[in-house]
Amino acid sequence: MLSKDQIAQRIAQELQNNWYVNLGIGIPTLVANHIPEGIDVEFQSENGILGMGPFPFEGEEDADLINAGKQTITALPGATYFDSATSFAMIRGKHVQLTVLGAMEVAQNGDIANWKIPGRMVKGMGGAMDLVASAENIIVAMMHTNKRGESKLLEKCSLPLTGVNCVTRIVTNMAVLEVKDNAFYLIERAPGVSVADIEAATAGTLVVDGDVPEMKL
Amino acid sequence: MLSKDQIAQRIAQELQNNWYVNLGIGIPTLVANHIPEGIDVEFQSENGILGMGPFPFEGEEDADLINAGKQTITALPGATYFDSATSFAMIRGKHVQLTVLGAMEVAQNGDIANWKIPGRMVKGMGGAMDLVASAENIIVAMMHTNKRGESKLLEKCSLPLTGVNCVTRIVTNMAVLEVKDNAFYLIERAPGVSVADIEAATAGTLVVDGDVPEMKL
Amino acid sequence: MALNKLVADAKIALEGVQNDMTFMVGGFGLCGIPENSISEMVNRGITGLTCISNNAGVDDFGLGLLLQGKQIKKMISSYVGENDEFERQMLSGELEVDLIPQGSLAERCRAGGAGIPAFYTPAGYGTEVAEGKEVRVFDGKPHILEAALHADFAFVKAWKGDTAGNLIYKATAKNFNPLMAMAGKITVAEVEILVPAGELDPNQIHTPGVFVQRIFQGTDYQKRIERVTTRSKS
Amino acid sequence: MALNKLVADAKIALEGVQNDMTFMVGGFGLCGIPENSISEMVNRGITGLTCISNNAGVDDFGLGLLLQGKQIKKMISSYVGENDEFERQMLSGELEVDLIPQGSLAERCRAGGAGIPAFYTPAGYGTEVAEGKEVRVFDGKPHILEAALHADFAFVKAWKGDTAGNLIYKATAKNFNPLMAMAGKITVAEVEILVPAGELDPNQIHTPGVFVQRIFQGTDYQKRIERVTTRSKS
Repeated sequence: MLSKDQIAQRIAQELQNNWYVNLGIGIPTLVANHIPEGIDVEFQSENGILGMGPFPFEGEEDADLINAGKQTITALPGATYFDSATSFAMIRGKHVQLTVLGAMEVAQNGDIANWKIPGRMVKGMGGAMDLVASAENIIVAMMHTNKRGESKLLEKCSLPLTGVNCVTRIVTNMAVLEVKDNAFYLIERAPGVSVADIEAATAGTLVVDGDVPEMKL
Repeated sequence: MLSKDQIAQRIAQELQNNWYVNLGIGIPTLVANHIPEGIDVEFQSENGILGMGPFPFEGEEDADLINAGKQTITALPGATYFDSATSFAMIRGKHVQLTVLGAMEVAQNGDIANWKIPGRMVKGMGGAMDLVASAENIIVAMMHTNKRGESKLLEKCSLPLTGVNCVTRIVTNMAVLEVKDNAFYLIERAPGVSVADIEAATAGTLVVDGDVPEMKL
Repeated sequence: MALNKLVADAKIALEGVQNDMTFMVGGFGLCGIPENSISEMVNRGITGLTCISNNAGVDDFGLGLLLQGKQIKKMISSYVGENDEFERQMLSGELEVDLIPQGSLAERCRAGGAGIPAFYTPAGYGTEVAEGKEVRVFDGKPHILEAALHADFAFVKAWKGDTAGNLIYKATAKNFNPLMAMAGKITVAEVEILVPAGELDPNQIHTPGVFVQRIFQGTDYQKRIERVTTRSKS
Repeated sequence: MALNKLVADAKIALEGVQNDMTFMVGGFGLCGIPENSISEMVNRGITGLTCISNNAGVDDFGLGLLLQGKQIKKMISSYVGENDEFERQMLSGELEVDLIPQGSLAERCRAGGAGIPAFYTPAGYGTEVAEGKEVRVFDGKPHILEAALHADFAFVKAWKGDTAGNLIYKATAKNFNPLMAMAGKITVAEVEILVPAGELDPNQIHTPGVFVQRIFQGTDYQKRIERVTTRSKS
């Protein structure tokens, strides 16, 4: 099984040169620590920065400079700040090439749910609905199962949706999957995880086509 | 009869303190030369400046600093520059209190035509359609009659419209008129111009209510 | 001459606020929030408010202070996040909450200020957010119709401002502030640094003064950080 | 690291332009027009173009040069103004012209860049502009539905830019440039002053580099003035 940081590391392999990338809160944020050699990407945070850099050194935090997760950050050379309407113009207008975000549930038709558990928990959708409605590449970063051991890869989402037919790829602690033709296609296994393990942990339709390679990290 | 500059001078009397004002091309531009003592206004030009100042001194023209009439201008202290979408956000969003513009024809229901003579002349509407559709105060500055001596104050416009039911006040070389209840209400006469003169030069319904005072310039 | 928007302090800047009004409040989390105006709202004890703000601060700061005092009747936001009192009041039904996608919220504020009554966006299609809203397909993709937002007062915070109401924001403290500044019937701006009109470069203004009715120099900024994250120098 | 958008010159920046494409061209009159890109379009002799631009320059400069060479099939503009050749070609029917209100033109470009397929505006209601367009009443007032504009290439001119494509405009030379920069499939920016990424203050960028695909330093700017108006010092 992969650690959260390893999930991020695997997702970082998907980055392509000259992409602008939006990283959601949680595991996605860790992707920035694993940019492959020779790949230039620029990170957008939807609260209003392009060119987001690493956390500041201790004592150099600036209350006016945070990311969408409200963490203190820094800006890299060439960065820009902008208002929220311009930020979502970038997102809605498809100027950002990749969105990585977490999820509570993903369905085999690409639906995603990550903002609300009726009656129990409401975080709000923040920018997630805008992101999933417009992004052309969406990678979901999440654990394969929830805290009760139940699969998060479902035939149909049970929770209120964040977006429909939008997720194209999922990287979990167990596997890399492609979402297409109303099914989860198994692309890679985490080291030491068997196809049978993944089948057991996947509630939706899982398609296993030939030998499934192990991830390389 | 008023000169063009006197029309502008009369219109300037309508300015109220703390108004933002958009002045169209031609006679309206001259209004800026006649701001009454004790009245603070700020001029917006829709190509992207608030706080427009007078023409530059000779030799100090800046090709990057023009008004919507493409004339070189200056910026006053406190001025700002902005893009065209923001400029029309100000106009459409009713943040500009007064619009002064020219017209080829005005109808007694407040319709205005000033951008096209089919088959013969097409200047384009520029920002005029946005201005008249949203401004709450619109003063038309124009000659009472056209070059052929025909009235420009009509029952109905004959030319393609710029906007409908929008003009509230007209200042011509002959008179000040209010547009309401589907008629032109005569408010003031130009010095030396009689009510009969104005009646003769007005094709639409003219309402003359009691004594009509002469303008004070 | 530039029009003068200067008022002495938050107290004067908030003259006219009343119970049951709709307010827009700038900021993202605790970043770029109008601290002085919020304090003054708390002081005045006005209630029944509808607040349009991306978040509602944290339990004991920002709009969280107004939530604690039960001054807010309804929140229009995109994120509840880390505010437990917000979540509690919402789940218990004490507080009306209209949750909308962040990008739609930003654009709806801008639209309100720009005289655009409604626009289409793909965000939220197929979700609860789309309930009761018109759906229309453009270029093969379904979109929903979102309406402009307006407010009786908009409270924004800038870094620098001048007496003409021109504003410059700093870094990501900009966020919703410029959009809400456009959409308030009365927009109140508080700034850390106030200068006379003419001192700011007209090329660098983020919010032209035409959108601002009142400006004052704020005091005692706490500028709290929600999540201090750092790396070590070694 | 900031992404690199720098190309050597107009010739390389315009690689891929073809006959019958749709272009956006920034500027208002002759103010803030991409002179180098226009020259290169003339040089390449491409034809059948649809040009979205507020004006079409004057007879012998700006887009007027492309009109003279009959390279433009259709203009989408708000103002013909002082360009006699534009007016002549339009009246004779040689040139297709779609005249739209200036504010709608600006907002339609922005919408194209912002992923908003359509919005409502009161501008043009009851006029020729509204013909064939949906009318809807909001708050008692009729509005028309206007669609987003897109372009294969957007050509913009800025004062300063960096290698990451971040742009700063000067004075009223800003006008349509930032909006068109958002809406081009490929946006080509030419600048008077080019600096390495990192030299511009990130608070002062007007167009973030994400909207710009290619940037180059322009040469031989004429920056003609349409109407020199001055006052005397005495």
